[in-house]
Order: sequence, then C-alpha cells, then structure tokens
Amino acid sequence: MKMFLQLGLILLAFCMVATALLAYVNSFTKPRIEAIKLKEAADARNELIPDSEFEEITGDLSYYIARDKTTKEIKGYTFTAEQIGYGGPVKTMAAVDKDFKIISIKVIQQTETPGLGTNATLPKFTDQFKGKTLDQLTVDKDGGVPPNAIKALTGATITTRAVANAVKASIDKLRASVSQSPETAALSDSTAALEVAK
Amino acid sequence: MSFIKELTKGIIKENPIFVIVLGMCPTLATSTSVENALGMGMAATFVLVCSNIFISLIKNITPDKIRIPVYVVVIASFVTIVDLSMAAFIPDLHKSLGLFIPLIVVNCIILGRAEAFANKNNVLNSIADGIGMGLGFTLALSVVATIREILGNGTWLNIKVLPETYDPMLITLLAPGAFITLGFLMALMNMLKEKK
Amino acid sequence: MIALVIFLPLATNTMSTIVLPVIILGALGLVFGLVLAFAAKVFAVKIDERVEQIIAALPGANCGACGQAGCAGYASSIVESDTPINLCAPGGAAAVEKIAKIMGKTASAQTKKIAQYHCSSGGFNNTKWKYAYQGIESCKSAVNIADGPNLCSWGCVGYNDCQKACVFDAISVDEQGMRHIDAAKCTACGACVAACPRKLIMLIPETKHVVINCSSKAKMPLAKQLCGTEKPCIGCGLCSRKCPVQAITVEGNLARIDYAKCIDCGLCATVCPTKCITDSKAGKRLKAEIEAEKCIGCTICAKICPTQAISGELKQAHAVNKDACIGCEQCVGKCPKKAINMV
Amino acid sequence: MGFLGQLFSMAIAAILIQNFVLARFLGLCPYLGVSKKLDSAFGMGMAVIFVMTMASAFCYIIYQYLLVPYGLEYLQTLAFILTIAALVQFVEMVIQKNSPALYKSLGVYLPLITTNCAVLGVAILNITPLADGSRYNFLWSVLNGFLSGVGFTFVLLAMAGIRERLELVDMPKSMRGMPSGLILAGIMALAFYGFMGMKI
Amino acid sequence: MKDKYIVSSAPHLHDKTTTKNVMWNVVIALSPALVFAVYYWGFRALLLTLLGAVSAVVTEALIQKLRRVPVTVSDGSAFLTGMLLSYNINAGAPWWMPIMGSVFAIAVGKQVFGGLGNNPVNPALLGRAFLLASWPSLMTSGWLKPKSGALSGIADPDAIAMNLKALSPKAFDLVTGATPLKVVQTLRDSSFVASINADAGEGIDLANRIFTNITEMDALKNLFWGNIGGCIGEVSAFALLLGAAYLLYKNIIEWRIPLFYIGTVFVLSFIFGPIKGAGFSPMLPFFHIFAGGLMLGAFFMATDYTTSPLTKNGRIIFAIGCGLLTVVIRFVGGYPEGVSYSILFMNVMTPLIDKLTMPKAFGRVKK
Amino acid sequence: MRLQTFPGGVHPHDEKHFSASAPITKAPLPAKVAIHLSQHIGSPSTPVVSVGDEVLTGQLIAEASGFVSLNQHASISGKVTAIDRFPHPCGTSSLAIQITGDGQDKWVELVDEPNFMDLPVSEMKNRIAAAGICGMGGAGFPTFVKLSPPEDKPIDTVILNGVECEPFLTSDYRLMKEKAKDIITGLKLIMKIVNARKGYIGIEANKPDVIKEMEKLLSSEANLDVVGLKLRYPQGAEKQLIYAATKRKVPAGGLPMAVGVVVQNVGTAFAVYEAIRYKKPLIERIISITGSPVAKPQNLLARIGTPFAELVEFCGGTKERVGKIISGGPMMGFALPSLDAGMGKGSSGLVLMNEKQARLNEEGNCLRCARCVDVCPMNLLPSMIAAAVKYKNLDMAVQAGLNDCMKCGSCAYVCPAQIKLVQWIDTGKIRYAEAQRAKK
Ligand SMILES: Cc1cc2nc3c(=O)[nH]c(=O)nc-3n(C[C@H](O)[C@H](O)[C@H](O)COP(=O)(O)O)c2cc1C
Ligand SMILES: Cc1cc2nc3c(=O)[nH]c(=O)nc-3n(C[C@H](O)[C@H](O)[C@H](O)COP(=O)(O)O)c2cc1C
Ligand SMILES: Cc1cc2nc3c(=O)[nH]c(=O)nc-3n(C[C@H](O)[C@H](O)[C@H](O)COP(=O)(O)O)c2cc1C
Ligand SMILES: Cc1cc2nc3c(=O)[nH]c(=O)nc-3n(C[C@H](O)[C@H](O)[C@H](O)CO)c2cc1C
Ligand code: SF4
Ligand code: SF4
Ligand code: SF4
Ligand code: SF4
Ligand code: FES
Repeated sequence: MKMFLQLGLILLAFCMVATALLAYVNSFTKPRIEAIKLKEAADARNELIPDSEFEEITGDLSYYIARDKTTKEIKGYTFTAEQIGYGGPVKTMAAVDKDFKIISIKVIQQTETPGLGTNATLPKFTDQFKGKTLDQLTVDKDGGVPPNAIKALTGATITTRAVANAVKASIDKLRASVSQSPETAALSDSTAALEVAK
Repeated sequence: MSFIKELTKGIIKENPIFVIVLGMCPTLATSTSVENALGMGMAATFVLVCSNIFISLIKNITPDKIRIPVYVVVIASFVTIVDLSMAAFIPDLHKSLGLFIPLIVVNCIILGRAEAFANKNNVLNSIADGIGMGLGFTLALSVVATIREILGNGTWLNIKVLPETYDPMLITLLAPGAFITLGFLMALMNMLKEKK
Repeated sequence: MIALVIFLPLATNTMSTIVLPVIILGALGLVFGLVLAFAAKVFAVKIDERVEQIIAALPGANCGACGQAGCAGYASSIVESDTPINLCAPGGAAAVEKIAKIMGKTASAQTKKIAQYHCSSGGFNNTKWKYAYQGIESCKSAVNIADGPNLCSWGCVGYNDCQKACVFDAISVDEQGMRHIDAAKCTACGACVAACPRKLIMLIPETKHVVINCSSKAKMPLAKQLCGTEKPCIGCGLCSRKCPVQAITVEGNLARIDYAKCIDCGLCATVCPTKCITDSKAGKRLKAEIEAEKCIGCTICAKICPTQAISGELKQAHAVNKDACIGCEQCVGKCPKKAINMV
Repeated sequence: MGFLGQLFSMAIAAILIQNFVLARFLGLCPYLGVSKKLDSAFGMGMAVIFVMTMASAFCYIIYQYLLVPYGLEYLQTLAFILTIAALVQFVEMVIQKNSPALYKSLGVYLPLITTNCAVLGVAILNITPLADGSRYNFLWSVLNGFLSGVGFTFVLLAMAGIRERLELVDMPKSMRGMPSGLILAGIMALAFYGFMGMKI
Repeated sequence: MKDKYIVSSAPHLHDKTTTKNVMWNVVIALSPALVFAVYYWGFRALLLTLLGAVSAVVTEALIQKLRRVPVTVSDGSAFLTGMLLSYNINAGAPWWMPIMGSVFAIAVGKQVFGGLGNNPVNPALLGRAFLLASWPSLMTSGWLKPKSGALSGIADPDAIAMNLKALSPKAFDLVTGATPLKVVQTLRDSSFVASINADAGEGIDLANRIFTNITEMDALKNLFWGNIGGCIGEVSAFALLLGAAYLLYKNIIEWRIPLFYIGTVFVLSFIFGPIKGAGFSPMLPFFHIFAGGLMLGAFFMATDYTTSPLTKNGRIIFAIGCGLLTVVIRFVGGYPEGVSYSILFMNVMTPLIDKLTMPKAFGRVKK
Repeated sequence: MRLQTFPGGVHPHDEKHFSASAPITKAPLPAKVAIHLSQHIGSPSTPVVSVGDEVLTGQLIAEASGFVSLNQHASISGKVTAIDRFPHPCGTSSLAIQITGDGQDKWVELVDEPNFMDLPVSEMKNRIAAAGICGMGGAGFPTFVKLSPPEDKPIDTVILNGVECEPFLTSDYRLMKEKAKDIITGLKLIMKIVNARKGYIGIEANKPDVIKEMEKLLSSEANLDVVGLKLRYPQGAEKQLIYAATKRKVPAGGLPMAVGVVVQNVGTAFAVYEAIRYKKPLIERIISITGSPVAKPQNLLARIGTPFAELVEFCGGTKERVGKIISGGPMMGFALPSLDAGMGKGSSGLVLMNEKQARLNEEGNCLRCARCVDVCPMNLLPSMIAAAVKYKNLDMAVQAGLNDCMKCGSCAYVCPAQIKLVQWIDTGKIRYAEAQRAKK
C-alpha cells in the first residue's frame, strides 16, 4: 500500500511541477502567440487591400469587409479559401473589390511538393490572378484561353486547380452572402443612390 | 578529462544519426533545407541538454517502475516550452518545422540519452553529453540538408549556388530522396571507417 | 481524487490559469502512478536477474542494431539462447565487457590459447594436386569430391574456409596463398577449428612454441610423395623418444603433442628428420643458473628437471649443467627461494 | 458513402496513400531497426497496432474531456505522452504476467514503442482538424489509430521480407545494415508513389 | 594443373542457356519495338535508347571497378536495364534524361545490393520512378507526335478535330496533345467535362463522343500498330507481342505472369471500365490491354526474373496483383498509367509472396 | 501406347548413339582386381581371407557384417595380395581386397536348378543374400533386404527400372535387348518373393525396340505390363518412376514400400535370376564404356574390380585428349581423378569427355530465374537452398527442401548462372548432419 501511494505521489508531484511550469510559460507566451496570429492575419489583409480597416462578418463564409480608412467607403472583401491540392489542403487568402474582381491573392498555407506545388506561393503565380473576374478563373489546361485564364504552374496542375477553383467557389459564396446581408445591401444601395445623385 | 570526452564523442564517434541511428524521423523530415535543419537541431539540442540535466538530477528519486513516465513528463515539458516560445518569438521557423516540434518528445535520441546516459551519470557529464549529442545531431542534419537543398533547390541556406539552368532534382526534397541521401552518407561513413 | 471533486466545480475563468491545469495533470499523474504501482504489484514476474543486469549494462537505446527487439529482448536472448554478446553497436566494447562479466564467460581466466595450423602445405606452390577441381571455392565442399583436390588427403585444401570463418580478421593469406594466424588478433573463438574440414587447426596454449606441422597419416614413403612441402610427419617416432616428458605419442603414422604435458623445451624439433616440427623459440632459449647464495639445497629443482641437468647434495647449493639444460624453465617457478634465473 | 465505404477509404489512405512511415516520416527508428527478421517484424507490428489503437482511444478521451473543456490544449503533448508511456508500461506488465508466450513474441517490443513517434503522431493527428475543419469522433479516431498501425505493420513486413532475402546475397560491405536499409526505404517510398493523388 | 583431369561435382552436363544469352535474347526480343519507334518518331528514339543503354553499361562497369569485383557488363543485363529504362521515357525527352535514369537505376537500383540478381525491385522501373519524381513536368508532357496520326490515337483526328475545334478548343487540345490513357483519365475528370462546354449536357455528350471514338476499331488499330503518343518502348503492341512470342518460344519467359497480368487487366476493365456518363463499350478491355505500357510491362518487366516470385503460384498472385493495381491506378489514381508503379509495388511484395507460397516437397503432406 | 511421366524434369540430349548398337561383349580377364568392402549401402563387409590365400572365381572373400550389408566374392581366381586402401569407383579410396589373377579363371561349383521357380521363398532369399547382390541401378542397396519388407508393409507391385534416363549409358538397354526373357523370369521371381500381384517394366520412349519386344513377350501375362515413359530426366528415379507407373506418391523421407511398391533395376532382376537358378554370385556386370574420346564405345560384360584403365584399353583406347572421367552417368556420376579405380557392383557406365565438354563455366550470381524451381522433380526451391547454405542459414535451407533433395542434378543442369546447386546442397547436407551431431 505504501508503495502504491509512493509511486502515485511521485508521479503526481512531477506532473504538477511540470504543469505548473508550463502553465506559467503559457501564461506569457499565449497572449504573444495570439497577438502574432492576429497581426499576421491583419498584415496579410493589409497587404492585399492596403490602407483599409476591416470588419469581420461570420457566416457560411467568413469574410472581412474592407473600408477605406478615411472615406469609410467599401473597398472590397477579403476571405480565405481552401481546397485539397496534391499533398493536402491549400489555403489561399484573396481580396476582391466590390465588383468581385480580384485585387490580389496570397497562398498562406500549403504542404505541396517543394519545387512544384510550392511555386504557387510565388508572386509569379499569384500576380496573374490580379484583375481577374469570376469567369476568367479557369485553368488554361481546363480550356481557359489566356489571358482570360490562369496559366498552370509547370507540372503542378493539381495545385493550380486547387487555388483557382477554391477562390472561384469562395467568390461565388461571397456574392451570395453579400447580396443577402441587409447591411451591405443597404450600403451598396446608398452608393448606388449616390451615383444616381451625381 | 571526461567532460571534453563526453562532449566530443557525440559529434563523430557516437553520432546519434550516423552511428546510433536514432531520431530518424526529424532527420528525414526537417532536412529539406539547411535553415530548417539548424532550427530543428537547435531546438532538439536545447531539449536534450535540459532533460539530461534534469534527469541526472532526479535519477535517484525516481522508482524504477515509473521511470519512463517520469522521464517522459520531464522531456515533454521542455519540448512544450520550446514549442510555445518558438511560436511566440520566432514564428516563421516554428511554422516551417510544424508537427515535428512536438514530436521532439519522442525523438528517440532524447529518451535514448536519458535512459542510456543521464540516468547513470552526473550532471556535468550529462550536460556535456547533451551538448555533444545535440551538436552531432545538428551537424548530421545539416549535412543531409545541405545535399538535399543544393540538389533539390539549387540553393544553400537560401543562397543560389547552382546556375539558373539547373533543373532541380526534385526527388531529393521528397521522402525517397531523403532516405537515399542518408543511406549513401552512411555508406560513405562505413567506407571511411573501413579504410582506417 | 478528493481534490478533483472539490476543485472541478470551481473551474471557471476566474480560477487561476495555473492551479487548474496543475490539478488536472497532477490527478492524471496520480492515477497513472497508482495504476502502474498496482500493476507492478499484481503482475510482478520473477525474471532472471542476469537479464536485468544485462539490461542495465546495455545503453538502453532500444535501437534494434543487435537484430533483437530492443535491449530487453537482446538481454533475454543472451541469457536464454546463447546469442553472441558483442552485437550491441552503441554499447561497444564496454558493454561487451560488462555482459561477459555477468554471463560468467571466464575464458580470460584460463591461459590464453591461440589457433595453430597443423599442416605446412597449402597455397599455390606448396601443394601437389590430384586433379583440376572445378566447383565451389570452399574447403568443406571441395573435400567431398574424390577426397579433395590435393594429393594429401589430410592436408590443406587451400580454399580458405578458415579465413572466412574468422570474424576477428586474425587469419591472413599471403601472396603465396599461405595462411597465417595473427596471434595478437586471435581470440581462440574456435570458429576456424570448426570450419576446417581437414581438422588442421587446433587451439594450443599461447605459451607453447612447438608445433607438429602435419596431420598426414600416410605411411613413410607415401607421405613424402604426397606432401606439397615435403615436410610431412612420417611417424618415425624419433620425437616421441626424445621427449623428456613423454608428451608426444605416435598413432597411425602421426605424432601428436599433448600440450598438458609439453614443457616447451623444443627437443623434439631438433630431432625431427623431416623438419616437420617447428619451434619458434629455437635458439632463443636461455639456460638456468642457480644463485648459490640463495639456494638452500631443497632438491626440488633437481627432481623436476626433465634432463637431470641439476645436481647437488641435500642442503648444499645446487648447480646446473649448462650442456644438459634445455631451457624449459620448469625449475624456475618451483624454486621456493627464487634462486634460479634464466640467462 | 456508407460506413463501410468510409472505412475502406480510410484504410486505403492509412495503408497505401498516407502511410505513416513512407509518406509521413513517422516511426522510422523501429522501421529501420526491427526489420531484419520477419518474425520480429511481425511481433513489432502487432504491438504497434495494439498500442496505436489503445493510445488513440485514451488520448482522444483525455483531450476531449479533460483538456478541451478547460482550454488546456497547450498541454496536449505532455498529457498524451504521459498517457502513452503509462499505457505501454501497463500493457507490458499485464502481458508479461498473463501470457509469457505472448510476451515473448510481442511484449519485448513494447518498450521500444514509447519512443516511437508514430504513436504520438497518430494521437496528435487524430485531434488535428481535417481539411473541412471537422475532427474525427471517438470511433473514427480509434479506427484511424488501428489502420495507421496496420499501415505501419504492412510496410514493416514488406521491408523485413526484402531484408531477409538480402541476407542471402553478397552485398558490398559498406552497404550492409543501415545504408541498404535506408536506400530500401527510399525505394519503397518511390514504389508507393503510385498511390499518390489517388481519389477514393 | 593443366595436365590433370577435371573433377567436379555432378551433374557433368549443362544446358546451353547462360545468363549472357538469356539477356541478349531479351534485347533481341525488344528490338522490333525499337524499329517501330524509329519509324514513328525518327532517329531520336534510337539515340535516346542507346544513350540509356550505354550509360547503364558504363555505370555498371565503373562501379564494379570501384568495388574491385569482376566487371560483368558483357552479360548484357545492364544494357537491358538501360534499354528498358529508355523504353520508359518519351521520345521527346531531353537527351540527359535516359542517362540520369540509367545511372540511378544501376547505381541505386542494382549495385547497391551487389549487382545482378540481388536487386529487390526492377532497376529500370525504379529509374523511371526516379525520373518521374525528379522532373515530373518533363516526364509527363512534350509527347512527340507519331509520323502519322494523333498522339491520343483517336481514329479520326481530323474529322473530329473539325468539330472539336469549333465546339471546344480545349477538347481539341486534349485529343491532339496527349497519350490515349491521359485522354481517358481526363475524360473521367468531372471538372474537365464540366468545363469543355458551357452547356453541361453538351459537355458530357462531347466527352462521350471522344471516348467512344477512342475505343473504336480504327483507334484500336492505331494502338496496335503504335500510331499514338507514348513512351519509346510502348509504341506498338504488335512489335512487343512479336518479341514476346520469341521469348516464349525460347523458353526465356514463362507464360504465367503475362497471361494473368493481362488477363486481370482485361477482366477488371471489362467490369469497371465504363466511365461516368459514357455508355458501355465492348472494346474497352481491348483498349486497356493495348494502351500504355501494359504489353511492355507484362512481357518484359513484370517477368524480370530477379524481382518476381520464385514459385509458380507466387507468380500468379504477383501477376494478379499487378493487374489489379494497374487498373486501380488507371481508374482512380493520380496518374493516367499504372503499369510501372504496380510492378514496382508488387516487386516490394515479392519476398512475402515467396514466403507464403513456399512449395511442399513431392510426397510431403500438408500439416 | 500413352507415355507416362512425372512433374518437373529436364531434357538433356541422350547421347546414347555412341554405344547403343554395340552388343554385349565379354571383357578380357583382368590381371588384378580390387574388390571393395563397401560397394553398397550399409556396413562394410568383413574379409574372410587373408593376404596370401588362394581363391577361386566366385569364392566368398568377405561376408556381410550385419543385416544391411553384403557378401563379396572373388571375381577372378588367384592369390590375395593385399587388403588395403584402393581407389574406389566413386572417386575416393577405401579398403579393398586385392587379388592377383592366375589367368585361369577357376570357378567355384555352380548348379542349374531345374525347378528353380518352385523353390521356397526363404531359399530364394538365401540364394540372393549369398550371391551378394545389391541394386545395380546405382544406389547399391542390398537386394535381399529390399525383398524382405516388414510384415505390416505388404507389397503389391514390383516395378523393374529399365528407364536408363542417364544420357550416354546403354548397359540396361543392351541387357533388356539381349536377355529379355531372363529379366522377365527375374521379375516373376521377385514378385513371388514379395508376394506381389502386379509387375511393371518401365522403359523410356527412346528404346522403342525394347518396348515392342517386351510387350510381345508380356502379351500373354495378365499381371505383367510394360510402362512406356516419356523421355525426361530423371525418369528413372524411384519416386518419379513409381508416380509415373502407378500415380502413387511415396511420402517424403519414406520408402517405396510405404506405398506397396518395390523397384528393382533390370540388371538386378537378371542377377536375381542367375543367383536363384545357378547360385551364381554377383561377380560380373554390364558396363557401358562410352563418350566421344573412346575409340570404340562398347557394352562390356566385365568382372567386378576390373580397373577402368583396362576396360578403356579394350575399347581401343582414347582418340582425343580426355578432360574428364565419369564413373556412372553424366548427371549423377562421379568424376574420377584417374582411371586407376576398378568397377563396382553399381558401375553401369564409364563416360569419358573431351576437354571442351568437360570445361564448366564460372559460377555467376543467381538471377532468381526460377528455372531450377520449375524443373525440380521434388518440388523444392534449389536456388534458395543453395543461397541459404552459402550464408549458413540451415533453417531456411531445410525449409526450402534441403533434406528432400535426391541430388538428381536437374536444377544445376538448367541454371543459366551455372550455380553448382547440387554441390551446395551436398555441402548443406553435410553441415546439417554436423549440426545435428553437435546438438546431441
Ligand atoms: C513526386 C511528384 C510530386 C508532385 N507534386 C505535385 C504538386 O505538388 N502539385 C501538383 O499539382 N502536382 C504534383 N505532381 C503531379 C504531376 O506533376 C502532374 O503534372 C500532375 O499530375 C498534373 O498533370 P498535368 O499537368 O499533365 O495535368 C507531382 C508528381 C510527382 C511525381
Ligand atoms: C537406410 C535404408 C533402408 C532401406 N530400406 C528399404 C526397405 O526396407 N525396403 C525397400 O524396398 N527399400 C529399402 N531401401 C532402398 C530404397 O528404397 C532405395 O531403393 C534406395 O535408397 C536407392 O534408391 P535410389 O537409387 O532411387 O535413390 C532402403 C534404403 C536405405 C538408405
Ligand atoms: C536421379 C536418379 C535417376 C535414376 N535413374 C535410374 C535409371 O535410369 N535406371 C535405374 O535402374 N535406376 C535409376 N535410379 C536409381 C533408382 O532410383 C532406384 O534406386 C533403382 O531403380 C532401384 O533398383 P536397384 O535397387 O535394383 O538398383 C536413379 C536414381 C536417381 C536418384
Ligand atoms: C525476361 C527478362 C526481363 C527483364 N526485365 C527487366 C526489367 O524490366 N528491368 C531491368 O532493369 N532489367 C530487366 N531484365 C534484366 C535483368 O534481369 C536485370 O538487369 C536484373 O534485374 C538485375 O539484377 C530482364 C531480364 C529478363 C531475362
Ligand atoms: S577463427 Fe577464432 S580461433 Fe581461429 S584464428 Fe580467428 S580468432 Fe583465432
Ligand atoms: S580450412 Fe583447413 S583446408 Fe581450408 S584453407 Fe583452412 S586450413 Fe586449409
Ligand atoms: S534440388 Fe535436388 S531434387 Fe531438386 S532438381 Fe536439384 S538436385 Fe534434383
Ligand atoms: S536456375 Fe540458377 S539462376 Fe535461376 S534461380 Fe535457380 S539458381 Fe538462380
Ligand atoms: S524519431 Fe521517429 S521513430 Fe525514432
């Protein structure tokens, strides 16, 4: 019986000490890590649509509305799209203007083959998305004809499709949810009214 | 001077990767670039040294029956500390090492050294052993990574070393390339040993 | 447990971020500790303590380099099934030494033996051939066909099975194709002895320098015709007659030394007509000399001397007849006063 | 897709497509170390399957009901490895007592498994969100643990088969042992590439 | 010893077959395919094949020199490995491709394990897998167009092309720019089908038309004679069958592996072949056995002595395994063709198969 | 007639043309003979004469030293000049009784039993034992032992082995051609001794004339049949022959009597006939001296112990350089270091080869081509046995069939890598025996 308690208590002691230490470390790293995460996300958004402030909308598709810092005018939307590529999910963050034309995109997380699929993170690839509309988001191998298409990465069509199709699908969803949301509908109404007024 | 001896043995004579063949998972997974290799090596060395110190301190108060769970708790704590601190202070490297930071816990080298060395030696020698093994691990990892990064990407520590016209041999960055590269390095070690 | 019951309901955001995890993990540890303690008690098994000792001696890397399932597996296989003790790569020589101690392999306590060939033939120029052999290059395989390719069907076949069997690299083959055993490397493991189909290799004490270099049981004229070096034992018995301690017997035309009796005096080598007996210490033997001051005349040495080279009266200082002394050093160790030196 | 269909695709994925050893780089030390003989490989494989299944179950419960409710996810590594170590040791003792025969063929591999990163790997992967953001439930975690173990055993056996065959050939001295084992692993990984990108 | 009689163990007679003549006979059996390849793609095919074969021989000789063992390149096995490796790459591949492949095949695939007969997997296929993993884009594109006819082997490229070009430039690209199996694979991809034509119904219709066309008699004829896109050695089923017949006649290969391999592919593609939306085509199994590398693989690569099981039953299991995997990879895998990976995979399984099918001695009863 | 056969096997060129057409010729009396005390399976015979004794042809000079052993008789008359080691027809040397002939061939007395068919079985067996007959198909098992099966193993079938599947050899062929009737009588005697109902004579398809002749002779005998056999080596091996004739499988490690069969060589049957009818001891047999270097290949009726050199001389010597001398057939026979050895009771042939035929290729790496596996009539994995022996893995060798191999040589015959499979297997058997001994 004594041995029982002895073993149990020793292990208990070690666990407690270890946990205490970890909890302590965690208590000051956690805020930092969270801050870093938030900052990264914010940085990414800012990179996509500079000089804006963002408002998060959660729902079927979570996205951010970007407004001009000064005019508070809606500049566009950012969101994260995801689809399975060659080696796992590929996450892309994209920004579109209010006509749903792509401002720019950034592949933020992927586990594709180095040298092939990973090339999707390079500006050479992402830059071609700039200014594309929904209809132009077809990979050339799938019949799209440049410049109205996305040129596939050499030897990595699967990754290319994953990025293009994910963005495409998300824009579709975004459109749907934007038109539903009364607030934004009102906003766009007001801008429309403004234009009419002009 | 046994401190020096324990320190240096891990680098060549008892290199954890080439000679003892432990800790293969991180070796192969994180040696795609020299940068990753150095990061992983450093993280593992830190854990190794800390756990060696600690375990050699507590070796006398742990009953045999729960030795392994206790050691494992000690190691896991240091690993988590590394994990959390890396996430907080060097997020970029943390991201690219991914899953393999928590797996340092089971990196066979660490428990292996705990059992084989720290369990039986004093603190000072355990520190030396930890540093030596850690350095050996880092060194071996970097050698593998050097070959893989150069052949598979044409770069070394992200510096372009091969001409633009070089069409990288992707396989070296993939699983089979990792195995084969390490296999040949070990064969080379064997050959050198035979020559001697 | 009680702690758990009390604190769990309190676990709210306000609960310190430190106390709660400590309690949870502590409880986990406690539970596991108790379970293991319980298991250790209930499921205790008596195992061979040597296994435990060996486990302790092994580095515990559980690397599997020994081909066994981890260190414990290796340890039990050493104890139970005679697995070689030198398979642990990480443990190296140190581990081997420790295991040897545990397993009581006391070979080192005896006088060291080394392997020695009992044939002067073999090699490219030292063998007479019966036929042109074509087949597996192994002595064991070759001797099965028409009594082996060499004329002497007791002699060395020369396909070096012995060399291949030696894991310590103690056997080398020179450019003549002759085999040599490096006494320094030989551990007397006996692998070569078992490998030689002609039984030409025997383990003899390292301290003996006289060897009969032949295993031929052929009769006199034939033996010489068959032997590649023409230095066979012809069974003439001169050596046996010369041996002061009757260590040599001739049986079936072949002389053999009983090393338990042999005093390494080398006399037999001097009389062998075919030079079949070699004595690596020939000419290097010293003669005994008695320090008269120390000698108390106990006569022990005189009794022990195989050639009666020592003479003297009881309680008188003894003297050595240098011509009769053969340098076997038998007397030296026996003298109670350490009065005998070899010069 | 019915339950069986889902199970089938999980099995294919765990054994062939995302094999722990060849595709995920986990569990390499025992894969290289205990693959010299088919018999030992089989024992090791069975032990790994058993421990992976058990570990999946226990770790899932601990994560889901002890860590998540109190926001202690950062303690997962510590809690998991502690659980695995205790589990392995417990199982070892039980087997040693109750079935010496089984212990001889299986138990001796158990200590090796604590340090097998595949076990911790599967526990962590089980609680890692999938591509669609969902996580496995208890049943699927256990199944995933089991099938991953099967995948490990499968390649371990194949490797042991080849290495046993290579015992009977004249390999260059410097290649014997680890080097050829590693190169074989590379070759096997290449052979498994045929399943890459498979949609089941 | 010259004047002595030779003494050796029985038997004292020997069959005339030697390693050397087995290997060179396989080379002979492979040459009709080379003739066809040169006919369709010009001398580049010959050049690449020679580059592969010669570099394999040179690599083997160099390594054997380094290892200080007898140089045995005259036995032809290295030549054969190099040749088969080259047969596994596209005639449009860059010149260094067969060299890199051969060096890897011989060095890593064969000599690491001590050379002839010791390699666990087929060196030529390992070489191919290496090339595919190292330079995937070069290995899966740039197919050379055969002398007459379309790459994909569609019977009537021009007639459909007229329609296709008007209907969908994309479908036109597909049939004229890839190998037959790639076309089939793409047609099975729903996202492709959906994207050929804005009108979904018409898209499916078009896909079906292409598919039916590819399994028509005329197309099969192209496949049989080799008037298609593909690797150097898989050009013509006819040429390969010719060589195979020679090997069977010479008793160099045994019928079990090819028969069960091709048979399995035939039966499985008969059962699982119909693609989504496309009607059933009775010719589909024929398409599958003539397309891609199956003939080359079944007769020349799965039969590689070293890497296939020793026992007769083992060979049957091996061949069925190859067939099954080939069909699985072709139908649901990430690659259009599965022959090389399925053989490689089964090579890895070979020791286990041998173990399972250990024969019982004559007169031994089951325990 | 449908030809019967067995699974596996090879097709070496039969090369019988050298001596097939040469009728049996009496060889001249040798000047000296060496009668080995061990020409059979079982314990060596014990000499009953000493150096200096005068002996008659057919006189007992060594007697059986146990149940499985054999009587030996002087094959010429003369004087015992030595009892020492002499070269044995299997290439080694062993104890033999040397007799220097007086050139007169004075015989012991023979009889001619008119009613020999009606002798009691025990007397028949005694005469066989007294005559020192052992199997003449090569293995040399004492015939009277084989014909005395234990009570619980009833024999219902006797098969005469007239296959002669070894290339080159023609001694059984000539015997069957010239002494067909006596062989059939021998078969009947054997059947009577073991109380069998059915008798077969197995003959390979390359001897159509003998098959026809035998069929004719047996057409009136309901219980005797000729079995035509496909041309395939090793058709003559006991288990394969039994399978071909009766479709019975002798259990591995078992004897033919386990399936109720006794197999005897046709020469043995002839010797049994002579022994029972005339009480004639086995002192001579038919041997083919053949091969391309032999000037005049022949089938000789020669005395046991005659040196091979004398027989070759009688066949006109050699016309080209001899590279290899084979005692027995080329598939299972022994290569000899010289022609000094004398023929034994089991010597059915002496095959000479020229240097080109004799030269073997170097052993290469095993390709794992499985040819050896495909041809092995015992259904073993020869390549694996050989590799396992080479790398000292006896367990695996046994698993792959080490102990079931009958050393027929089919595997080594086909191996493209020229691996000396049979020699490896032989080595393995020796190692295995050593290991077993060490265990005890
Ligand atoms: C080792 C290897 C790695 C690959 N990695 C990727 C990748 O990361 N992303 C990708 O889209 N395709 C990858 N592929 C797939 C091929 O590159 C191939 O091009 C792909 O199937 C698309 O083919 P297509 O461009 O002909 O349609 C890889 C292939 C291999 C052999
Ligand atoms: C130890 C031993 C005992 C034998 N006992 C018998 C026996 O009792 N009855 C029998 O018919 N044959 C017996 N034989 C002979 C075998 O059946 C067989 O004829 C002999 O081994 C030679 O056959 P082979 O030339 O086909 O190898 C025995 C053989 C041996 C080696
Ligand atoms: C491979 C092989 C081939 C044999 N071929 C013959 C043969 O052709 N003729 C023959 O009489 N015995 C042959 N034997 C011997 C028979 O197996 C068997 O021993 C013999 O027929 C028994 O008869 P015996 O005791 O009268 O000699 C062969 C044995 C083996 C192992
Ligand atoms: C029928 C047959 C098929 C062969 N197929 C191949 C092959 O597919 N790949 C290869 O590298 N060698 C092949 N070889 C050659 C040889 O077996 C090969 O070099 C060995 O695998 C090397 O050990 C073949 C040989 C034969 C006789
Ligand atoms: S095998 Fe053993 S006994 Fe023989 S020489 Fe080598 S070490 Fe000495
Ligand atoms: S094993 Fe014996 S016969 Fe062979 S080489 Fe050595 S000493 Fe000579
Ligand atoms: S293994 Fe034995 S029985 Fe089989 S073929 Fe070879 S020699 Fe004949
Ligand atoms: S026949 Fe020769 S090469 Fe072929 S498998 Fe058998 S031993 Fe090997
Ligand atoms: S590091 Fe993964 S199993 Fe050893």
